[in-house]
Amino acid sequence: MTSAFMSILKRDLTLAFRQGGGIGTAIGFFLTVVVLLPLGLGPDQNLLSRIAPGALWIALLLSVLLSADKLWQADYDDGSLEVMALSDTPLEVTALAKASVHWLTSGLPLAIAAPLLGFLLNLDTALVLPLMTAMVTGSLALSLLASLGAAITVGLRQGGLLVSLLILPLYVPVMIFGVLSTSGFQTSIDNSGTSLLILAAIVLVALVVSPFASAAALRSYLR
Amino acid sequence: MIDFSADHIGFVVASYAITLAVLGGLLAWEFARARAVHRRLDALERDGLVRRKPGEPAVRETT
Amino acid sequence: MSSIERFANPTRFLKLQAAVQPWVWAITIALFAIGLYLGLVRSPTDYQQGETVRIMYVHVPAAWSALMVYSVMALASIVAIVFRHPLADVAARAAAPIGACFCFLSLATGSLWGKPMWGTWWVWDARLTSMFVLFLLYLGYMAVWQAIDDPRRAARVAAIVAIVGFINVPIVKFSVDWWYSLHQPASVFRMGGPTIHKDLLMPLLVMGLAYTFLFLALHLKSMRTEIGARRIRQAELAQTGAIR
Amino acid sequence: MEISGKGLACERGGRLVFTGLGFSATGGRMLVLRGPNGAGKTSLLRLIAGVAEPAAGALSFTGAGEDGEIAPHVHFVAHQDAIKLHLTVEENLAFWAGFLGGGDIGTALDALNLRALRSFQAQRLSAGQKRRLGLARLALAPRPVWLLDEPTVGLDTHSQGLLASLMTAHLEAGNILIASTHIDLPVPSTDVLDFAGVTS
Repeated sequence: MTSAFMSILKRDLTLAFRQGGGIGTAIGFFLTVVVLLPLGLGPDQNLLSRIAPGALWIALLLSVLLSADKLWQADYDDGSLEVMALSDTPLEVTALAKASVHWLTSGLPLAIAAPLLGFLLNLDTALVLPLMTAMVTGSLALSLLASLGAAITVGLRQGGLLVSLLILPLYVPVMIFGVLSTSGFQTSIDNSGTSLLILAAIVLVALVVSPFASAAALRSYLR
Repeated sequence: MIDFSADHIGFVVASYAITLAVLGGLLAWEFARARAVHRRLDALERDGLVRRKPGEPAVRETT
Repeated sequence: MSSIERFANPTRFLKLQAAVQPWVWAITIALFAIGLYLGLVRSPTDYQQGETVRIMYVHVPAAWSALMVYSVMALASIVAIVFRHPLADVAARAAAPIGACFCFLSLATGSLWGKPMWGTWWVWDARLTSMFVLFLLYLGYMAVWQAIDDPRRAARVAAIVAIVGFINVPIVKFSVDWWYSLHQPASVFRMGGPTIHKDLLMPLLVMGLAYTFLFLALHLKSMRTEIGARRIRQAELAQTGAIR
Repeated sequence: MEISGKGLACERGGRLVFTGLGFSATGGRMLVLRGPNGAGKTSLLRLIAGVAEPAAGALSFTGAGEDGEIAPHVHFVAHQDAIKLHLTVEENLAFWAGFLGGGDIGTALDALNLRALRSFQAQRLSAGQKRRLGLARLALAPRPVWLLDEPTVGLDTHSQGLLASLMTAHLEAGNILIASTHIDLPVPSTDVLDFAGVTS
């Protein structure tokens, strides 16, 4: 079982580095959002610093969603998915492996890069570390849910609209607790700690729901 | 009794109106869809492709 | 019994539906008549909100049935996947547009009620926000049916979407409540007030029942239509299937 | 060891492909599926592999102690070769060896005469060479049931010979082989299931 998991990881990581597709689009899109926001909202420093955590989270969320769109497409088109579904490794393990690859190639790098780019939005330096911890945790759920969305829309022509409609409601809790665990202590009662714990709980729920739901969706496309 | 001269009455009327409009639209749509399907089913039955007597397999083999 | 035959003649359901349908319509109409009479004619105005409290009689039942219908869809989807019963996904698909209308109505009447109360059309209040997310779930569910041609495959994918969405609804409700209470510590006027006055409660319950029966009536009817539509599709396929 | 089906019907993309189809494939004998395009040869292979569900009828897999679930005992080579164009031949085989649990890459390379190409990226290969890389997966993890969908497409005569010897070795070990093909492969003891006779 683990050898199958590891072989997917090894294969997809080599592919990601060789083609460089995944990481490039994610970071590129992230930069676009971070640069355009001040241009749209104006250079007012304290406005920017107030919205910085939320804006960085939105940028992370959209970039992860964007880069996950084609997660299953390649395997579905070239027939690998069908062979993987037939092997004695359950499709759920394959789904978890693919989600972890997506996390390693775009979720995690962004979660580390985002706080460092925070200065563009005049992010309060005290927030850099809490933001990074929250993002590293939250990005796991983002990748899991994004890979679920990609699995549900793998065979479809215009899957783009559908992915956002399906995944947006799932991202709402991650977004709320992600931002709160970053700047929670700026509200009346300091609850950034509790929010981080709840965020971690949401990640665990996603860890359970996403592989099973993705495998079920993929099977219905193969059938 | 509802007093039509009270302030903000427009909002009350608006919400009941929109409820009537949406539910009415939904009803109309469901009835229209039902009529279209049943008309098509009748046409198919005339061509002998569909049999609606209970117990019969509804789709006749067309070898 | 292969899935083709079992699917082709769900006669038991159609017979039951034909028998029950007129009664359900009758009950629905009666309930609406009583509810509206109680709500608009008999019940007093609210000392604070005045006439606008009457919006509650269309807002709360719509919100409540939107949630109820989504649970029906999720339950039917679970039955469809676990027991592979073909009528289950017909039920889930037939319920979606009805639930979506109730959800839209609860949002529309909610903001119409909010305008006189809070002065703005849309307030990111905890309940309105969760209802908005529920509306997205409805749209997502219906979009899956549009996007996939083969009904059996669409049924399976839509069932998964409904179940995952159903798991998500309480999480969203919890997170939005938490989020809203943090940013708005002083509890703003709660819709419908802490304890609903006795006279206001009766029309609310009757309207709630009326909405439920309306759903039942519409749901049975649209399930019949859905079965008919699938039978048409099979007949047309059987025709084209013959041409190699 | 035997795979058999009775009264099988298959619906694909909403279309009734075939009904009332029966077959039996026993260890040691190759079952060849013949018939016009769209007759359902691929659909039948997908049914047997367990990828697709039969609309009617039943499949049974008996013998060698693995009753019931067929899928984990199957090598299914479809039209697509299931290879990644940006990986080299060796890396592709290494992935499948890791994923399917074992198998020596060297033997797989030699079985389909791919050793010379092993460090080339798959995108550099010709269609026939890609087909051989797809088929090389058969020589990796041992599986008692082989389902091949037109394996000889794009293969030159020499490669067809290599495939035939691979198949013969598989059959001599008492395994099951079902393949849809239009070319007569030099494989002893074959039965034929002709789809032309199957009414849909």
